[in-house]
Amino acid sequence: MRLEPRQVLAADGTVIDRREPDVSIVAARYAAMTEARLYDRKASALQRQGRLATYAPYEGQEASQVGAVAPLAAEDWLVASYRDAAAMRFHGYPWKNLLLTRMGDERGGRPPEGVNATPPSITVGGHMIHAVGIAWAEKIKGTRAVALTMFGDGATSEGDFHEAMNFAGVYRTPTVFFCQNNGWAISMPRSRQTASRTIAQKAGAYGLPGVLVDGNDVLAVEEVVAEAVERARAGEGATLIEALTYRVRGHTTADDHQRYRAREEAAGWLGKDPLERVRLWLERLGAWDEALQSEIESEASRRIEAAVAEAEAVESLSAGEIFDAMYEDPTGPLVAQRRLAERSARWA
Amino acid sequence: MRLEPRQVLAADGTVIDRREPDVSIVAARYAAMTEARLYDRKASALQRQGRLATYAPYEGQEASQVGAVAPLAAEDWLVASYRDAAAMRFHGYPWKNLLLTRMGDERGGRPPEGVNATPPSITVGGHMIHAVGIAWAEKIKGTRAVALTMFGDGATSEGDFHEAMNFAGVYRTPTVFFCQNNGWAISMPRSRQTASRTIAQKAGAYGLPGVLVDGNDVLAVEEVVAEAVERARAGEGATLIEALTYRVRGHTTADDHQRYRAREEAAGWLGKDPLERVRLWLERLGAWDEALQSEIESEASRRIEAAVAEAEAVESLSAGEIFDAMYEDPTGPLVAQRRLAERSARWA
Amino acid sequence: MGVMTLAQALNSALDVALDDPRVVLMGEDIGKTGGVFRITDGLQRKHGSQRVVDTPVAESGIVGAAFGMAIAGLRPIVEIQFMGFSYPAYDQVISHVARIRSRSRHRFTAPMVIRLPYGAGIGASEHHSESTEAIYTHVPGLKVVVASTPENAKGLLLAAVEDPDPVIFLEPIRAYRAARGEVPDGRYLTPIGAGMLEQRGSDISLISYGAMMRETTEAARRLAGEGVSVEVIDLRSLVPLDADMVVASVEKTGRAVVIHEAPLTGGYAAEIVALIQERALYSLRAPVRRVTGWDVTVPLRLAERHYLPSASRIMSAARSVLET
Amino acid sequence: MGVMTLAQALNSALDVALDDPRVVLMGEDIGKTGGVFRITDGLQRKHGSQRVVDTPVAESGIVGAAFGMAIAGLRPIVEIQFMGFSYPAYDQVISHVARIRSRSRHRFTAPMVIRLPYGAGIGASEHHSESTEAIYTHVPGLKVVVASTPENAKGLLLAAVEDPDPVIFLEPIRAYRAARGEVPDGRYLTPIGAGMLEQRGSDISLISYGAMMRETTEAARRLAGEGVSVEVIDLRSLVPLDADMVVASVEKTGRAVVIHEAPLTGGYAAEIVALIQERALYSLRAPVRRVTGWDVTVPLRLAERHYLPSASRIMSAARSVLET
Ligand SMILES: Cc1ncc(C[n+]2csc(CCOP(=O)(O)OP(=O)(O)O)c2C)c(N)n1
Ligand SMILES: Cc1ncc(C[n+]2csc(CCOP(=O)(O)OP(=O)(O)O)c2C)c(N)n1
Ligand SMILES: [Mg+2]
Ligand SMILES: [Mg+2]
Repeated sequence: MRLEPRQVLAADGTVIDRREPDVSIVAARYAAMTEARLYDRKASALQRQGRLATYAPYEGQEASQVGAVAPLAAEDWLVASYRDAAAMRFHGYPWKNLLLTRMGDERGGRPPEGVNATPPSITVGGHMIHAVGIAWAEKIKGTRAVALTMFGDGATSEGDFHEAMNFAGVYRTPTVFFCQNNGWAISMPRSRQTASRTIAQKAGAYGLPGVLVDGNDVLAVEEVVAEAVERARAGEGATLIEALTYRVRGHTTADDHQRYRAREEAAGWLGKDPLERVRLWLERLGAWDEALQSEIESEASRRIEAAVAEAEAVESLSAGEIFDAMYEDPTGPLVAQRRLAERSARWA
Repeated sequence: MRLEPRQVLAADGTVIDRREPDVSIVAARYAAMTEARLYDRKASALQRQGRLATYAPYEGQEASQVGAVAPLAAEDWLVASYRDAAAMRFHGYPWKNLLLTRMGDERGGRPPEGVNATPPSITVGGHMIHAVGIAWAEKIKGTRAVALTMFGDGATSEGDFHEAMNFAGVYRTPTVFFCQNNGWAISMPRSRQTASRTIAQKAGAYGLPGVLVDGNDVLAVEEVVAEAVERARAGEGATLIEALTYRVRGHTTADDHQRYRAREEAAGWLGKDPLERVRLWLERLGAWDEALQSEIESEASRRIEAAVAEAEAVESLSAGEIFDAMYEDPTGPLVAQRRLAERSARWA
Repeated sequence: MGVMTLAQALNSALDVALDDPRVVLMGEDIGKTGGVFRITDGLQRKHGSQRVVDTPVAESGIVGAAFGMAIAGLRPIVEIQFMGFSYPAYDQVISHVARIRSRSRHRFTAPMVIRLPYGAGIGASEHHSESTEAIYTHVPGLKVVVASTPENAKGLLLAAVEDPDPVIFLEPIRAYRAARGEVPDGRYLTPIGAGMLEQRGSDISLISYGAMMRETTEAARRLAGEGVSVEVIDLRSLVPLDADMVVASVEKTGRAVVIHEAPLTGGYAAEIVALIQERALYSLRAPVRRVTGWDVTVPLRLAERHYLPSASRIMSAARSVLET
Repeated sequence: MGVMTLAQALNSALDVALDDPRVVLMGEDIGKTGGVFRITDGLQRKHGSQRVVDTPVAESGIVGAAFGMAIAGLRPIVEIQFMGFSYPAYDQVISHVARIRSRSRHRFTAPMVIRLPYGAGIGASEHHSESTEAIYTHVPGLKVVVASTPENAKGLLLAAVEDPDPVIFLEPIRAYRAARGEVPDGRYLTPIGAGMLEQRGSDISLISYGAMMRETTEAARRLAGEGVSVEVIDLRSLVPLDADMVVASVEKTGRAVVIHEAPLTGGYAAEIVALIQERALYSLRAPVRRVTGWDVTVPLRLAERHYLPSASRIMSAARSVLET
């Protein structure tokens, strides 16, 4: 296995060892990453104001998230986690839904019809095998759809990661395992999570290819994912991708990361900012200036603010409605309990 | 990783590429394997007579079982499975106890004080992490004891295998993971259990060394285990050993293996019999003849028959006694239930 | 129509279910061997190894993958070899299978069946005799049914496959071959949520399910011989429960015994007793008694008989209820 | 002696427990951060990273490794971050931790503690509000205790560590900082198996545990204002249960409400009701009522208030019991 992560754009915005990328694509990714960052900041701010419950910021991981879903077609599936709001958004899962979930409204978990993305997984590890089952079903149904699942470095320690990878290997399901190795699982550094040198090399245990990529390089991420998606569509099975990136903020808005890591560590990673290198490259080509930046930002902000307004306009579930989605047809006890709950709500 | 399994004695009893082994050791291993085989046959026969419940025969795996425990000291731990009766016996767990468990008496699970072996694991997968915890405890206590755990090829698919290996890697626990790859997990051939070429290579996912060994070659098995035990004792951490062997009989006495595998397959493996090659070598050295064989067998049979007699002389647990080992001090409801159970037993 | 064992009835149900191209069977050794209990015998040969899938030894993976399939529109039926091996998959069941509908407000659902052979009495090894239905009946979002006869085994299994929600399907191991009876051909559904009034009576209600129906009806038969008029209920569906049937019965008889083989403390019988107490307290002429397994690990073969409720234990509980 | 929060009391208990060189703490993020709820704050610094061990994200591994340590003579105390993340370890708990004593007829034992922060009411994400004690109380071989005050939190935890058998230790998340009270210094034990008669009364018994004690005592206070004489029991230990205390109370009052936040069906309240019904039926002047969470997935923050039993729901149940 290659131990050097795949790169297209170096941190200083220069292209490494290949033909220049397509400007319009790069510009689109830049716009998406900008929107992602603005959302992340907005959500963090909303949380501080008490308008969201907790929030898991992904700052620093925008390239991984945008790059991971860029190669997916609409019929492909995304099975992602609590920190993957940007990836989900760019696979069609609305900001509004993501906000609703974070506000504490289960209707966030219901994306529009046609969006093939499951609600963000809150448990660590359990969702990867779902992407195996989904991909397997698509194979059985004879579609060309694949499933991509996103998870962290910590998630690879769960037994379910192992079973998911093993099933994908045995049944050659069209699954892409996309690990964002952001260096930390809450307070646990990657080096203490597992004694293997890389996460990518774990693929070898399942007869699957493992790929290491610079997770802060959106073009490189997109490239390796596109290759994995192609492999999957061609019936050649699954791939494990390890995107090396960094969690710039705390684990969630409730976490104080200064308790367990040195400030300097983050500083090093800030120099590898996923947006900056793209901006530099675009600027060098004359495809970026301050005016464009403002335009991108105001467009993005408009969308984000609209989503916030929409989400906040939703009336929270009534006492009766919490009984509505347990079964297709509520059972007898649920009907009775619902009546009681509505009565207490009226009294309260 | 080496893809050629380590060998000392070839199937024809010739020594491969190294100095000749010590005759007295080889003779001892031959005697142990002979006793193991006789026990296996005896237990299978007892089962057919209805004197045991079910039994999981290990014929063909005697070298793996005898070789795996030969390097262990008395204070080392063995954490093995339902098919590892021979390994357990040669680590001090009496045949009598193994028989009792198979007869359906929980007192089989209580080996004599000083025998550091846990009762055979019936669930697949869950016990490997126990060997990690035990080894870790010994490390914390500052002893030099190691823990060896035995499991099958099928067991490596369980999530608990992964978590056990990962913990062993992270904490460098003095654990030896000994996988008897006998080609089958009930009706599932090894090739469908996982898409990895070998089980041994799975060690790479945890930063641990993986070793492939001819599991029908008792001297080779003993050698690789001795190395792994030394590594563990020296504080260098765990090793995964894959012993290539073959389950000659059905999964258990209740299994009809002709439903899922061709007779010819077994035939090929019979030519690699773990006892025969040792016998040939000993014979060539003049250290074996028919008389010796009879002597070994009658000694072994005597021990086995004595164990059978002892086990069958045990009176089965009374109605009251089933309440005796739930807690150190039985709780109130257990005391009351015990009284009821004793009363019903008197009536029945 | 034909006489079948319970095992054969299940095989027939699965065969019928596989007519639906969305149905996929998954489990350890369910292919060529037809499963530990031969419930899937011949189905892989008939329907192919894409539809009847042998899996690695990984229960969480099996249930999790089946769950993914269900989300993507298939109707998986999972076999776990023994209920005692379902625990590695418990997280998948409680955290995902039972919740995807509420988590996604109906957008994604998990119409799948998890088949669990359960119960003691065959002298099996440790973990092979479990009856831990209580860890499933307590989970909102699941349905839990228990077969007891060849006929309801087939009908309930086909109903479970058609159900839009996940169903935990318990199969009484010791009835697999012991229970024989007429089983209709083809497709028919035994409704989930409806109990079965096995026998009408007016003195006492015996309430049970699954494998314990045999001892329960045996006790009823013997009590009848003593002149007692016994009502017998086979719950069949634990969630949702046919509470009205239970309550109506106890309102009539005023006395009841609830029977299961799971341990007493926190077993499902407690829920039945609580229900009776809540809705029919004033009809009760004596405390409802629970006859259950003890609060111990199910003993191995030689002491197993001390564990399982026997017809005579049920009878003596019934007598004491009748005498108070 | 000093005033502490429940969280601080637990921290103090762990600190004391670590005096025993056999005690090892294990869990995710329990080291430098001191755990999600800071229960282990400062302990790694004080006792070293060999005794207070940060683990990978792998609950089955944590419990399984701790179990191995216990077999080999240590006394591990495991922290699972939230009860909702304990399910991946359920197999280890039910198949091994709870059974090694019976499997080996006392030769090997698992004297270990599994700490589970539990309960709703803090507006957390999905899976962070679970109250699934019923899946543990049904397992023979385990003890299950629930802290409710700083004082009993420390005393019960120290008793759990000394217990020769495995203890599931439930910590009420919403009381971590809300509950404050005097806590003795050093080592003291609150006996496992003994309930706490919080308040004597003669008209009705309110029976609960853990986080719901707050709403329960609040309801009792308000009912007292209406002239009702309320007896309040904090069970503290679910297994083994102080059945005599419960029965004696209901024999006196003739009326009872059992309260917990877990869903109704198959919740532990059913066991309490069944017990009362069995041993005190003739004292009952009205059906015992259960006030519990509903049979739904605990709602997220915005609708959570519709789920948790409130003091007024308890009161109205109590009133209806008093009126019948
Ligand atoms: C089964 C389970 N165990 C523990 C947790 C608590 N938890 C939430 S996130 C997290 C760390 C995950 O780290 P990683 O997989 O690297 O993802 P990241 O947060 O870095 O994106 C933990 C332990 C959980 N949500 N689920
Ligand atoms: C958790 C669990 N799942 C399933 C089983 C049923 N089972 C018993 S042995 C076995 C196959 C194990 O194969 P392998 O690990 O290769 O060991 P072998 O039997 O070949 O020695 C299975 C599936 C079990 N005992 N435990
Ligand atoms: Mg991470
Ligand atoms: Mg095998």
